[in-house]
Amino acid sequence: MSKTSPVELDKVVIRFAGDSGDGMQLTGSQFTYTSAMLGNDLATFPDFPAEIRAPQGTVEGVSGFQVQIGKVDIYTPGDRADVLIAMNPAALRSNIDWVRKGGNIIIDTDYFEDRNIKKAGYETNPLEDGSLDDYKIIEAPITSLTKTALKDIDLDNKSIVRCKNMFALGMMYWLFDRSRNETVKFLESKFRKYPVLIEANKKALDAGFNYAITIRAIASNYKIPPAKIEPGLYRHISGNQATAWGLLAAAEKVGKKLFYGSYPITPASDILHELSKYKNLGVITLQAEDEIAAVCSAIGASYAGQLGVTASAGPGIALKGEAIGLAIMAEIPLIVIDVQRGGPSTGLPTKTEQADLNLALYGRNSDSPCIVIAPSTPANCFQYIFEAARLTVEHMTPVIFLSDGYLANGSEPWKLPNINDLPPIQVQQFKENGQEYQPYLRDPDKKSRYWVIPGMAGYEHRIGGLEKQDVTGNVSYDPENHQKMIDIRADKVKTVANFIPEQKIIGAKSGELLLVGWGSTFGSMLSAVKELEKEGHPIGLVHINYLNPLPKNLEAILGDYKQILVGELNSGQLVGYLRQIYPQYKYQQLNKVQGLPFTITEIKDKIKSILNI
Amino acid sequence: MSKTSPVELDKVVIRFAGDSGDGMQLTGSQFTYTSAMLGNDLATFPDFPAEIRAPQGTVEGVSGFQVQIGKVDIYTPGDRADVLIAMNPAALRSNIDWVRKGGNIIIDTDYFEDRNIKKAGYETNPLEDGSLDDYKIIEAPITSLTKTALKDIDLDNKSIVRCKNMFALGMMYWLFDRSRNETVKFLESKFRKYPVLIEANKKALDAGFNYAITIRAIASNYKIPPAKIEPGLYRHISGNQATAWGLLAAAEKVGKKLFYGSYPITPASDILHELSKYKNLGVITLQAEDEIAAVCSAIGASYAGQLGVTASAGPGIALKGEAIGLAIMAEIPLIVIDVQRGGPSTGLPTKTEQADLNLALYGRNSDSPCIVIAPSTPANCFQYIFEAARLTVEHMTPVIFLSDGYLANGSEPWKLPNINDLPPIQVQQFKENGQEYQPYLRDPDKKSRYWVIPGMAGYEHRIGGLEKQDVTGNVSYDPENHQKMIDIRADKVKTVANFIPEQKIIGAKSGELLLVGWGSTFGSMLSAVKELEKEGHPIGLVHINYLNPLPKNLEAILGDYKQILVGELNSGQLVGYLRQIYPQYKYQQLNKVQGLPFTITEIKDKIKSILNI
Amino acid sequence: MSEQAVDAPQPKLTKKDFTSDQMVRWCPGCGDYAILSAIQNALPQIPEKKEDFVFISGIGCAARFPYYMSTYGFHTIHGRAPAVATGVKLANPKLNVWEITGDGDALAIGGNHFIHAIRRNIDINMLLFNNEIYGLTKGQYSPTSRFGQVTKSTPMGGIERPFSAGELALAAGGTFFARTIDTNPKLMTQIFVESSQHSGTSLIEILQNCVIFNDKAHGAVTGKEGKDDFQLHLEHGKPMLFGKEREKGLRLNGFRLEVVTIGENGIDQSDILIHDAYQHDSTVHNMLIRMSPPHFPMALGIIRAVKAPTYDQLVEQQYQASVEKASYKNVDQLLKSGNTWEVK
Amino acid sequence: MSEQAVDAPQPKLTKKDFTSDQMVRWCPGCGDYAILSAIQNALPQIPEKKEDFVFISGIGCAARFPYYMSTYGFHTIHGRAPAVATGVKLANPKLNVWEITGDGDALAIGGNHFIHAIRRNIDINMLLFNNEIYGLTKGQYSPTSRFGQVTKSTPMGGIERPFSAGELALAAGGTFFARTIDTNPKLMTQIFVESSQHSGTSLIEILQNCVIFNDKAHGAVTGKEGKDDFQLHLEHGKPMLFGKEREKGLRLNGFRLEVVTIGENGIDQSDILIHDAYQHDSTVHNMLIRMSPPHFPMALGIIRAVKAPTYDQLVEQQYQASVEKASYKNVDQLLKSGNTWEVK
Ligand SMILES: Cc1ncc(C[n+]2csc(CCOP(=O)(O)OP(=O)(O)O)c2C)c(N)n1
Ligand SMILES: Cc1ncc(C[n+]2csc(CCOP(=O)(O)OP(=O)(O)O)c2C)c(N)n1
Ligand code: SF4
Ligand code: SF4
Ligand SMILES: [Mg+2]
Ligand SMILES: [Mg+2]
Repeated sequence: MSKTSPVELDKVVIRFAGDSGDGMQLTGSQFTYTSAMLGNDLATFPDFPAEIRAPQGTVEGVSGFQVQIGKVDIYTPGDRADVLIAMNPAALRSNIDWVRKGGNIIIDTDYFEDRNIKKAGYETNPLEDGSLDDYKIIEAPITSLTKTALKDIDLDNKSIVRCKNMFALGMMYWLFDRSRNETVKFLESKFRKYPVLIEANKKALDAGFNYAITIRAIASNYKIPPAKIEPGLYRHISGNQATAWGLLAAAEKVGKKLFYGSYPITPASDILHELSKYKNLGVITLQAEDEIAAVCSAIGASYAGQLGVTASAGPGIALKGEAIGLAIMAEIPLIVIDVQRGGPSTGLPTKTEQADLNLALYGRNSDSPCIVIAPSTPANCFQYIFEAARLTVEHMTPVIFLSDGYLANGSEPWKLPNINDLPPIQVQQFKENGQEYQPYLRDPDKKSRYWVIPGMAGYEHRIGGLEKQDVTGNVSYDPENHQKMIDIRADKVKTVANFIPEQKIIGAKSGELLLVGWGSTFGSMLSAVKELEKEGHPIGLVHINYLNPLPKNLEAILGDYKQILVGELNSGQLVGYLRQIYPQYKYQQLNKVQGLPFTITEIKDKIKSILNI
Repeated sequence: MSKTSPVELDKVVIRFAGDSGDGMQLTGSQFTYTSAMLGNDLATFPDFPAEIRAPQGTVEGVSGFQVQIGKVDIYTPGDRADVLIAMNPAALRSNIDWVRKGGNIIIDTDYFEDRNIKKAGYETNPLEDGSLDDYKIIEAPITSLTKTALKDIDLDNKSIVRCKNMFALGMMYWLFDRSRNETVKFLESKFRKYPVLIEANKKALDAGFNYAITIRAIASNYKIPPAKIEPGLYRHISGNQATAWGLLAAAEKVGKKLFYGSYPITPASDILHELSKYKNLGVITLQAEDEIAAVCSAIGASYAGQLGVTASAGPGIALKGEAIGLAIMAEIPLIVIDVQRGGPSTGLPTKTEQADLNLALYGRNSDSPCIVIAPSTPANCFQYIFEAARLTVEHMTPVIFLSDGYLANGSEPWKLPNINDLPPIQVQQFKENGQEYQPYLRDPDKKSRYWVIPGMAGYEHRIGGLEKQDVTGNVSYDPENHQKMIDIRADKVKTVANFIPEQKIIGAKSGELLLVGWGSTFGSMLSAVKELEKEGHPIGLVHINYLNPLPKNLEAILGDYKQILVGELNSGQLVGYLRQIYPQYKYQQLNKVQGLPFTITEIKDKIKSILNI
Repeated sequence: MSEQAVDAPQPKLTKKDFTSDQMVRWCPGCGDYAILSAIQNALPQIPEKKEDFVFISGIGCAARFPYYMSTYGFHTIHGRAPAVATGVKLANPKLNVWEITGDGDALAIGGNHFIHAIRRNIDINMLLFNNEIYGLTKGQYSPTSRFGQVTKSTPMGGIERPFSAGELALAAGGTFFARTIDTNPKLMTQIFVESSQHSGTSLIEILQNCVIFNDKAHGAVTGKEGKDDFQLHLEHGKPMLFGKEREKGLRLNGFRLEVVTIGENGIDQSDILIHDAYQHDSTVHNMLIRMSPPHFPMALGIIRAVKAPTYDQLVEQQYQASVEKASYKNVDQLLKSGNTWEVK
Repeated sequence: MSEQAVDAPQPKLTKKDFTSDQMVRWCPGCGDYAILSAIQNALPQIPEKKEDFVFISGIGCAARFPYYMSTYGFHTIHGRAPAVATGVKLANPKLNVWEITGDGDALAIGGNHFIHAIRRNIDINMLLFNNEIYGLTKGQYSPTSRFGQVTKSTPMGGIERPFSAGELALAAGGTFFARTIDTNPKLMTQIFVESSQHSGTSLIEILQNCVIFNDKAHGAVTGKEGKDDFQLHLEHGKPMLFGKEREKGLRLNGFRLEVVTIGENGIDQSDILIHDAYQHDSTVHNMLIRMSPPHFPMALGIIRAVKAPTYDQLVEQQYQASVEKASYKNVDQLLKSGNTWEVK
């Protein structure tokens, strides 16, 4: 073991990149998990190739994983990597733009021969043509070293070569002064039925670690001390998993079983996979024949007294509009999860985009408002899907939940909530205070109907998609009644504003500039605002989770700043909406539609140009 | 024949009401047609019962038909009727609110016995309880008089009673000094295989006419002299028929066959019925298995070189969003007709509403703008659907056409256009000026692709719903390219503003107030503005037909008035859109969501209250 | 709530208990009236509590049905009733779920949900009112309209070959198929009662007359002569006999069915096929479904009723099995399972 | 444009003429490669011009197919390819239209369009790549996955009974059904060529291997022993023989098919059923489609090919008939027909 004491860093961004089959996602997660156990704050983002496996060695087949770890609070996986590990020329080529100038690149030189260099689309060998002069290159024959290290192990060549990711991980562990213990434990449990694989992987891990000490290619190694993290029990969680678990928690709280009707689609499918494991908790998952059947089955389940949920991505959400309208008319609970992705049409299925705010707000025939909320970090998908459940059950109208590919696949450490501390969710139960039950009687505060379900004797009634008469719920073609019901439905959703938290402001409470965002851009916006503050430019940040209705205090907040900048990963959907709701203010825009999150720098640059600093 | 000379009127509103089986639609159309032949200007609107026939004699089963005729220009079927003919108590009850105080009501007293009075929901006989004191009531035993008149005809009782609508029509013809000739001709052609029916109906018509002379219940009869109407060949046309015919004309102009893929739905189905008659003109109508198949078949037809059109109403349009997104991505022609109706959900299928502007603008995943236009009178559906065809073909992107129940079923006289005078429609043909064909090459002015269709040798290429690389059209996941294509698609639609007429202003060109409307409210708005002008209150009217993009001069126009009032038959969709596009102005709203058009009075009252007059 | 009342003795229900206060609004003479009445007669014969009956419909004339029943009811959207009904049944398997649909609702826009519900064998009863036309939208052809039929949307006659609901259902793995007619209240009531006892998706095709847009579409079967010569009332275990004197019957000739007359050409009772509704192989059931006048009678009654696990039962079984295996009993335990770490 | 070139002599096309410049991006070892190659081999054998071939696909691994063909191609949206293809064929009946679809694309979200296209008998060729899994979305079960199969969305095993594409197609009135496997390039090419000659909807089910998510799903048929004992290659007019020495065959036993061995129990050639792909009655075709190992071989080849008018032909016929009757020849004449009046 090296005895030089490592250099201390506040934070560092590391990127793993290799062929889809090279195990980079695993390597990344192991590094992440070990760092979390050491007390670092962190955030990760996997960068998958498009859905189908491309031929080995091509740029299309590269799979990446980025993690930022710190002793300071970490809000994003980082703009650019300080260290990249590239397992072949294609991985180098497609990831080089993600490395900061001056950063370190560790390269498996074994793959840098002509054939693979060509396959990656290079004309000349980048290791020789000077194109990497701006970076610190650490050349290591990772594959052959792994083979050498494992030469005595009784395994076929293919399986031995597969261990090269552990060799790479070992190097990284030395570089960042991390223990190998957690990964060893992991290997022992994962391969418990194949001891030879445990041995091989451990050997590769150790060999990498020792190799890094030996070559000392980097002047010294680094230490990222633990961050100041709130005490508690933690686990690592992705947005899709947090969404699934939040639903489990909400169903338990409501005392209803969870019904999840869905049709697979990237990047929403993992919620289905996750929930289908929890049958013992009473979850029913129906993989429907299409998105329409999915939402309709959820409507049926809600009607019959379960917590009905459906999920999809843009193209599938576009198909659900008619059915969501039915749930709005029937005034029953329904959660619609939209894990947004790049569009329009099939678009960029594996890429992130804040694509569907307009669709959520307006994608139905006629005036049919519903509640719209969005999480803002992978972990808080738990909290906000729980909120979605609370609102749909208590207000008896659908809630659309706008996650996206970045939140869904990104992950971060998550302090486990105490289930008992979660807010209660009250079912709107009909109380017979002398009045006879009628299907469109309403709770006086929330203006919602009561959730009376088949099987309850004496309350038999009929509902449906034709316009309803106020109170009785009978079909009505009466003009005044139609106006009244249109108004009631709008008012009901507006009333929700009385039951959600006020909008919080981060940073300056008034002044030159307010930055406004929603959903998955939170991490970058927060980082940008914090950095600007440090640089002596305090601005305000309002990051909206409750999109319809908007928090009641938002209107006043917007008035407290000289300028307002609205940033989104689309061509301007929130800003258009704000112009409608609060037309008295002027808004500037920062938009990006590239299938990628904002970098902190992009946000800071825009703000600086507005403020002339 | 009466020799008293009739009193001259400028215009009059007449309403026919009876059981669904009483033939009121026919009576109304005959009256309308005769009046048109006499040179009156006019407008009609049928008021159908909900889709299913209700039991005879009930309010739900009443079918109405309203027509306004005039020697002056007529823009609407009128707010309230001057004369109502009510064939039974239910017809009276459900139509009385549509008669102006002091108006005439002709009643078939034969049906005013206990059973039918009860059935209509009256507690007491309205003829006796004083509830009709505000009206001039003309009691006529129409049914028994018809029977008496036809007693010598060899027909069963049921068939004889069916002739009572001709008796009623006869009375109306005398009252308004109209000749029976046209109706006689009609009867002779309609029943040419059943001479006894010709005889019976003619006798009833004459009997009614003579009865009206005899009783002289109304002090005298009236004359509505011909209006000053532009010379030309005219026919009577409804909005749905004009839409169908406009499509025929456009297809002929483009030199492509018309493909119409549709799934029946009220109030759009009549377009399908109409178009299915014109196979000889090359029209293919496909009644698809659902709305999605309908739009997809139209996309396929467009892709293969026909003019692809689909139509539906709100619930069906909500289902087409995903496919419209595909057409936007593929950049091919497609017309989507939305004959809007009351919503949300199944809502009020037979009632009118400007329900779906938001859906047209935003009802798809991700940023996916397309062209949106709306006709504003039944007859100009012809002109605007022709425009839709011109724009979709020349700009290679879908057009959504927002008609509604009022336009679809309403009708008016229509001066036949000279087909040669219709604007040309130019197909975007690829010209090989040395460059090789690539699927996403663009016309430099319109920024549209070229319409290259299967079967053209040497131009084979592939397109699809995944993001396309600029120019080549290959699948591309490149971030910058995605941004570029998002911008190109937006820009392409914006560019359409260079190819549409400027917005016209009616009335005052600047001043106190600008009234803004779109679609089917045109008639009422125009009437209101004309009447106010006569009353000494000139205001401006901007009625928008091109909704996306908006006409280029609109922004400046809006700035020329102190106040802006936006009126719509929904909760404020256009006004929200204007707030987004032109946030610099303040807008006031007039909204009505009752399944009914605006009355002129409603608009005038709102304007007066704003102007304090 | 129903759970508390499980053991309370139930008062005997009557037709009136199933009649709502809403005015019935079909056209005078519509076949739907008779179907409504038959259901209202059938429900009291089904040993379920009133509050456990649920009627789910799509859109169409037929689909207005739930408004006229004083049970729980949900008039949903066009074509999607099977999906909604699937959600209802899974949410509460104790409910007795009826889906009401028309030929357009079930086989045009709803075709996919129709075959998938049947494939899953979810335990619901589907009543398909087949009037071979779109009634509510005023007379366009439907997927069951005849080839060549003139309708509002086919002025020169239809050019699509009609679906057979029964054949489609069997191809989708259907476990129960019955056919009846709106002119035979007794048969309807009986079949409704029996279908409710089948576990799995019961499809009942009702030949229904739309007096307004497709009058006498089933005239060949329901008309005076039709009644005797073109209706074959199937009963499990009974020979396939029909005709005024039950003198005609079906027998097998190679791969084909054949109409024969007893006493003619040496045919006697023993030549006549015996109906086996319970056999899993669908070959004969398909042949019976395909028969129609003028060469064959129309098969009525329960044509197929075979046993197979239902989707809702299998869901319940997996639930039970997973409860036995699970290492955590609630969400709190789940959260704390697996890879967690403590920050002090 | 094609119209002008009708009589120009065509240079002989080769496989290369049908290969696009795009890199093929399926997983190494995916069965889709062999199918692509078989199509590229088949097209030159079909007497059509290159520019008249159009490939329309939905979404899925299979659906990427058009990108690799240098013909006209349209990669549309999930499940809707039959509808798009219908529009294409109606717009220009001269085109030779191929629809490329997967088991999820065709039978889950696209199930309704699938049965309706077949019902209409629109003249397109549907290639259904059946890998019994959702490949593109990484491994959920599909409507053809086996009962009990463990997939990402069925960790405890699937509880839905699979669809048989062929049975569904026949129930929808299918006029052509063939089955082939990705491991037999010759059979594929031959069937593609023959199917293109059928007028009407030709459905070709291809048993395709997804190495990543459902490897060896068809192993029982494609494996070493399977090849001999579990593949029955059907040819019209030929006896249904299979086995290494073609010693096994099928015969009819009552309503059932039975596997027999020639020479055993007195069985000889004459007992063996002769394949009749042209018979309209679908009974035997259905039985053949339903067969699967281990009790039966899997039927491959053209199982059904019957004549019926196609939708596109009928549309054309009505067009011709209406042209003959019409009193107006263009829109101007139409406008002036019927009730018009002159204002002077
Ligand atoms: C999404 C949608 N598309 C179309 C319609 C219009 N529509 C209502 S009922 C119906 C068909 C009804 O036919 P069928 O199911 O046979 O029922 P019937 O009226 O004959 O009983 C149609 C097309 C609708 N309400 N919603
Ligand atoms: C509307 C919509 N829903 C869902 C998806 C996601 N999706 C893409 S392909 C696919 C299933 C693919 O399965 P299959 O058709 O069997 O094709 P394979 O990938 O196996 O070839 C799904 C669910 C989508 N793209 N669009
Ligand atoms: S239209 Fe036909 S199906 Fe509908 S209610 Fe009337 S008769 Fe019955
Ligand atoms: S996932 Fe399966 S079907 Fe898709 S390309 Fe890979 S092997 Fe082929
Ligand atoms: Mg019907
Ligand atoms: Mg598949």
